[in-house]
Amino acid sequence: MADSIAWIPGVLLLGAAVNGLLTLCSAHRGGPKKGMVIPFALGAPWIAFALSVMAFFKVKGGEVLSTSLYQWFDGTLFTVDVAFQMDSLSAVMILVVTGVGALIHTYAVGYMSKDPGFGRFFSYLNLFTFFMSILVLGSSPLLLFVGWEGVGLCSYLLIGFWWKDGAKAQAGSKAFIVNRIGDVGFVLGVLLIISTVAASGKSVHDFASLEAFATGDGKAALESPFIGSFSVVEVAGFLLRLGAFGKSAQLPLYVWLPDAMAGPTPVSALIHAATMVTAGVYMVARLHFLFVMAPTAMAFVAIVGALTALFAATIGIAQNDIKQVLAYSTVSQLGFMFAAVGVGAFSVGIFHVVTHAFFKALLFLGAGSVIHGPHEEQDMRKMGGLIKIMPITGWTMIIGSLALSGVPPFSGFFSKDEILASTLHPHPAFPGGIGPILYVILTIASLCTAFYTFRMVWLTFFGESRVDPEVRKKAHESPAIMTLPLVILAVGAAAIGFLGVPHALGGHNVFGSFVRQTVTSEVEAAHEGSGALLLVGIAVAIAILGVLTSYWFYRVRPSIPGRLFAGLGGFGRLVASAYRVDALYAKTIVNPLTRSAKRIFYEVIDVRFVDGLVNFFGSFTKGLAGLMRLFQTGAVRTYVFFMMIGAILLVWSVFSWS
Amino acid sequence: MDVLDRPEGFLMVAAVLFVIGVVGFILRRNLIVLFMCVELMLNAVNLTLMAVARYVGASMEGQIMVFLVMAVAAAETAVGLAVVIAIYRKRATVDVDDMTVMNG
Amino acid sequence: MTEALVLILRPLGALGFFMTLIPIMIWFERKGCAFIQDRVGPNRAFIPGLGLRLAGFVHNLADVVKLVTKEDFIPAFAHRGLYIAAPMLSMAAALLTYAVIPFADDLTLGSVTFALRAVDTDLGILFIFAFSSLAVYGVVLAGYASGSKYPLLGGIRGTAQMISYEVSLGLSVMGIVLIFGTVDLNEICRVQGQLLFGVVPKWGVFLQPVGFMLYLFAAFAETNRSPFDMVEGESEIVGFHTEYSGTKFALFFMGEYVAMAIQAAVIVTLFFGGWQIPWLPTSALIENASQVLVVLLGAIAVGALGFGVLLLRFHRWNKVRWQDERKREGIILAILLGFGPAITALLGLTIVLSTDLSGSVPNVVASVAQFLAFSVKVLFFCWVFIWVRWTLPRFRYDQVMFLGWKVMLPLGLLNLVVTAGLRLLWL
Amino acid sequence: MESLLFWFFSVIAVVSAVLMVCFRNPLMGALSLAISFLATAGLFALMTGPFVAIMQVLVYAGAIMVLVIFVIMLLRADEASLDRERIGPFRFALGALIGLPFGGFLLVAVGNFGGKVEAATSALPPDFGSMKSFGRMLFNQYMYPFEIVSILLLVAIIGVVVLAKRDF
Repeated sequence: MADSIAWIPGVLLLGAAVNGLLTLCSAHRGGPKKGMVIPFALGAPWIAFALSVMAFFKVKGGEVLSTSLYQWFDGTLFTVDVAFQMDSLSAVMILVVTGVGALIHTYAVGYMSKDPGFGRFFSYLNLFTFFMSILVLGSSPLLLFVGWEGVGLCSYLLIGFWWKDGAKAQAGSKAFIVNRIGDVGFVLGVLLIISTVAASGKSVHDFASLEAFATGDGKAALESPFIGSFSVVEVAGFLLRLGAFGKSAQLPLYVWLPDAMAGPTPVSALIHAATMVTAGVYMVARLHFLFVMAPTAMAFVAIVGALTALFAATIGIAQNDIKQVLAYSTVSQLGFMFAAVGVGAFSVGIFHVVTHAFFKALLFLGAGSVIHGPHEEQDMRKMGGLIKIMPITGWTMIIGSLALSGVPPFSGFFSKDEILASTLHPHPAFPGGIGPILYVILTIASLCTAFYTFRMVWLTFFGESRVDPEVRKKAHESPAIMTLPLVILAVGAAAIGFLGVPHALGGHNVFGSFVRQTVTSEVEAAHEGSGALLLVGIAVAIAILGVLTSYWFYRVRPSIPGRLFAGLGGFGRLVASAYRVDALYAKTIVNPLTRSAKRIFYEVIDVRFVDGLVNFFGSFTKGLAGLMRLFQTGAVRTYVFFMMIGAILLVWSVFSWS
Repeated sequence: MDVLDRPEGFLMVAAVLFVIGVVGFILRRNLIVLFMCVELMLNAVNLTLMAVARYVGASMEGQIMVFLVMAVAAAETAVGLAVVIAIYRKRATVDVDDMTVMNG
Repeated sequence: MTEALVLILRPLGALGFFMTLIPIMIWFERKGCAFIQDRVGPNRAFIPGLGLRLAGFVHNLADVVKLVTKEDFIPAFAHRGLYIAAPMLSMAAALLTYAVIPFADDLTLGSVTFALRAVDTDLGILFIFAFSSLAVYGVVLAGYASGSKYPLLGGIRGTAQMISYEVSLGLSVMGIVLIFGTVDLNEICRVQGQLLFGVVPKWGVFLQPVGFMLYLFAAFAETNRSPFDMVEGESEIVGFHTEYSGTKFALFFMGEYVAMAIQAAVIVTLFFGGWQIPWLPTSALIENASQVLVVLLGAIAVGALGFGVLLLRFHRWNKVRWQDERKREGIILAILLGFGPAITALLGLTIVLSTDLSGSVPNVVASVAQFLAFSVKVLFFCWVFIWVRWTLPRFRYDQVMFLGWKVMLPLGLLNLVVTAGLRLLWL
Repeated sequence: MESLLFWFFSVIAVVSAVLMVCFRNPLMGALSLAISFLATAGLFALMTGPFVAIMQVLVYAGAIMVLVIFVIMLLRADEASLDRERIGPFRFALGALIGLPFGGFLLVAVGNFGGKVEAATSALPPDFGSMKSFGRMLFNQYMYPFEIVSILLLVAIIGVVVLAKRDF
């Protein structure tokens, strides 16, 4: 029992509960003392990480850990236990969640040290980690959904952490609402699968049995046509993907993620870069056995992923806010992951999730450190030359940038290279020609990636300092508790890629084969050994081209960007304003919705019908009461009089009875 | 036949007392008198309980019941009189016809 | 026929006993007060012709004459009916209570057993409480019917006090009831004839010292005696019977003394063994009737002789002629109360020594002895009532209420709980 | 002999109850009621319930009615409402309207009672109604009602204290 993996979410929940209670109990004193919060705030994720590592070594030995706590509910056709399982896929994810999570917790202790909501922050953050572990370890789609919704809630709470600022509170709401749209799809997809399972009368309670069902008995049922020519599994796949798009910020539901940067930077690092947003990828990988049965849905996903990658990358070029650059970069990288899982290279997608978690968390934390140093400045145009002031932050961020750009031998190179390579070997059921198109789009996107990443580096850390002299005097390197996680993450970002050295470069892709213990499908197997030296060369060239171009633009000839921007005219402004997608949504969806809600639901249904009904009952009751109040004189003797009349009638009726 | 061998005598006395209580309750306006009418009715019921238990069931349960009713009546009187005093302090009257705050 | 006679005689006898106590207590009160205040006390009234003063006893007779012959005055603003009824109620409530107090153990004459108390019931204490609680009516109605503010205030105060102390009174007795396991007073007396640890008589006062103290205080308050005489309280408020005079006042006055006497009897019964002669239970008394009689008569003879000598000495006025009433009175009294009884007792003694007691005589002897023991005890407690009155100052009204509700009631509850706990342990 | 007592007590009980309703002075009413209660106690005693009879005297006459009288005197309520309370013919008719049929029904019901129920007089045990058997029954069979009643009394005490202390 003591080594049960249930302890991983257990300790996290304990941390969240203790911190939450401390905060609640000391609300009138402005929050608990930091000294009381920190042991639980840091203890919970680090202990969880240690437990995860211990569990990982068991999984590495080929074991699948599982534990069941209690029966959640029993719908005669469908039973759900609160049970956890850990196979290789979960193990990878939980290591990322707890490991990177623990580092970011540590960093946040320094980052949030002066914030009055310290206790509240860590109770949320621990709660988030708890739900994330539920999501990753949960043994059934419904438990996964619990975690899925839980992390959404925590994301909402943390984006709007400084809720006194209206814009930030609204950003939280936006994230929540956009996620709901996706979640509807997810719920419908899960229900569709459950109903199919239930209709077949088979007993399915976790992923393993669901997989057995999908590949065995239920294959025919799942592939039977459902809407038009689309089979059940196709429709379910579409719906589930919708959920993944919402959670993982893909076109067209990505709009919440840039706004989510309103939260504290550790939140952006943990939730909106490293863990939660990758939940969609994890979910697709987890349910891979369903998706491989739905090639149309997969192709759709791959295309959407690739387009998102390019789309967000172009926006990233024109952003001046350092966190916005990283946010769009995250959207773009998530697009890469979706392209990977879309073409059926699930392990590759997961590999990118892992490497991305490291370098993007590093970049976000570095950005936080940068923002923290020159005192809450996020605009890159007001930075420059910071490498002298904050060398640790600077050099670690450069390592992260190299990894993001895909420069060898840093981690991003290996994962991205594999994604590019796998697009050329898509799912066999795909329409022909899609593979090369995806490859081209993603190559352009990675060029853009390298460009905007180093644009950020040059603008922030090199060149003339554009920092306000007053602020500059106070600018300083962050304390050790913040830089230490940066260094650890930098080491990870630099080295983690060697777990997945492809065969083309003479490696063994240890990571890929580990994940394939779980993700076992023919489509996945097709990618084994894909990729050629030529493709590796192209990828390296593209990355270095992007870096050099940005060096040329922002170090050698700083006037070029301005002229180029002017030359592009309207298109430039369009890109700078993120293609005005928000305005478009506002015009096409949000405004019509609110207006129709007001016109139809408020003015007609609510005011006329609902209120009318309520008013009718009210006035009816009032009228009746007006009649009855004639008897309610308030004088006791009247009551007694009526009572006695009743008594006489009663006695009389008893007489006439007998 | 001796009146003490049958319950009817006691029951009739009880009935008469009860009716007197009811009529008094309807006739009088003084809150304290109403209160006493209620006590009278309780007493009549006690008499009935005693008589029926004694002559029909030949058991002492009626006496137990009367005992309990007495205890409850004592509690009721204490609370009721406290209420009367409170009302009097507030309104300077114990006339129930003046107490129609609860009218509809 | 005999039964009917007994039925009538028993209440009458008891009534006579308590009515007789009234003049004795009044005499006690006056002489005791004088003694405590270092005065002579009333000694002026005398019987015309004979010239007997009887050490102030005649004042009682004079009082009676005075009160009865006074004008029966009813104030114009008084409520007539209630005004007349109140003193009667007061007296009646006081007199009703005596009914269950046993004067001696059941007396067996031949084959018939008589209970030596007015009403032969086992309700005992409850009966006393039930009817002593009616005494409040007298106070309330007197205050109300007088139609005057001050008696009304006195009446309200008295009511509040009596209601308050009735609670403590009841509670303090519950311990005794728990220990003796009965409310029948005769039973309680019988149990008190046993010995505690073989030495001490099993009297209530030894088993329930706290209960006894509480009962004593509550009894003082219940009878409106000092230091709880709020009802009168001459120094601060006029009493409930301010408007009364003549016979009606006399009724109140007598009611108070009767209540006192009965409370003394109850105290004796509950806490001091009642009719029990210490270490001599009824059976022992009956077995050794002749010895008892000898001791009794001897004691009477010696006592009466001593009393006669004392009276003579007391009346031996120097340089006073024989014709002087005071000297003559001394001699007459000495003969009547001293030497006469002494000679009678000696005669009786010789008869007793020469014959054997048989039949029902030992039983009668035992009852008489017990009755005498009871009377002595009751008289002592009557004296205690008077003694306290002339020794202690009066409480203030709020102090009375404080003592009643916040000291005695909790103490009574505690006493009850502790007693119940000990009883549980011992059983 | 004893049936004479029955008539004695019954007449007193009924007459004083009537007086209670008729006296305009509530204090006189309270006194009449106390007398009625005492008479009822006598009826209880006739029904072999000496303990209950004594409790009736102790609780009703000795405590409840004293409390009522005490409150009447405290309020001087008789004077406050005396001059206004007049029982007019309408109210009297109302009382008769309720009282006569109700009383009639009840008396008829009691009269029918005799023909249907066999009175069980001979089977009374010797200790019927005595305090000992009463206590045995109360504390064995009727323990819970007894306890609940005691809690009720406690609640009443507290309630009264609160009511009396509150300043309205």
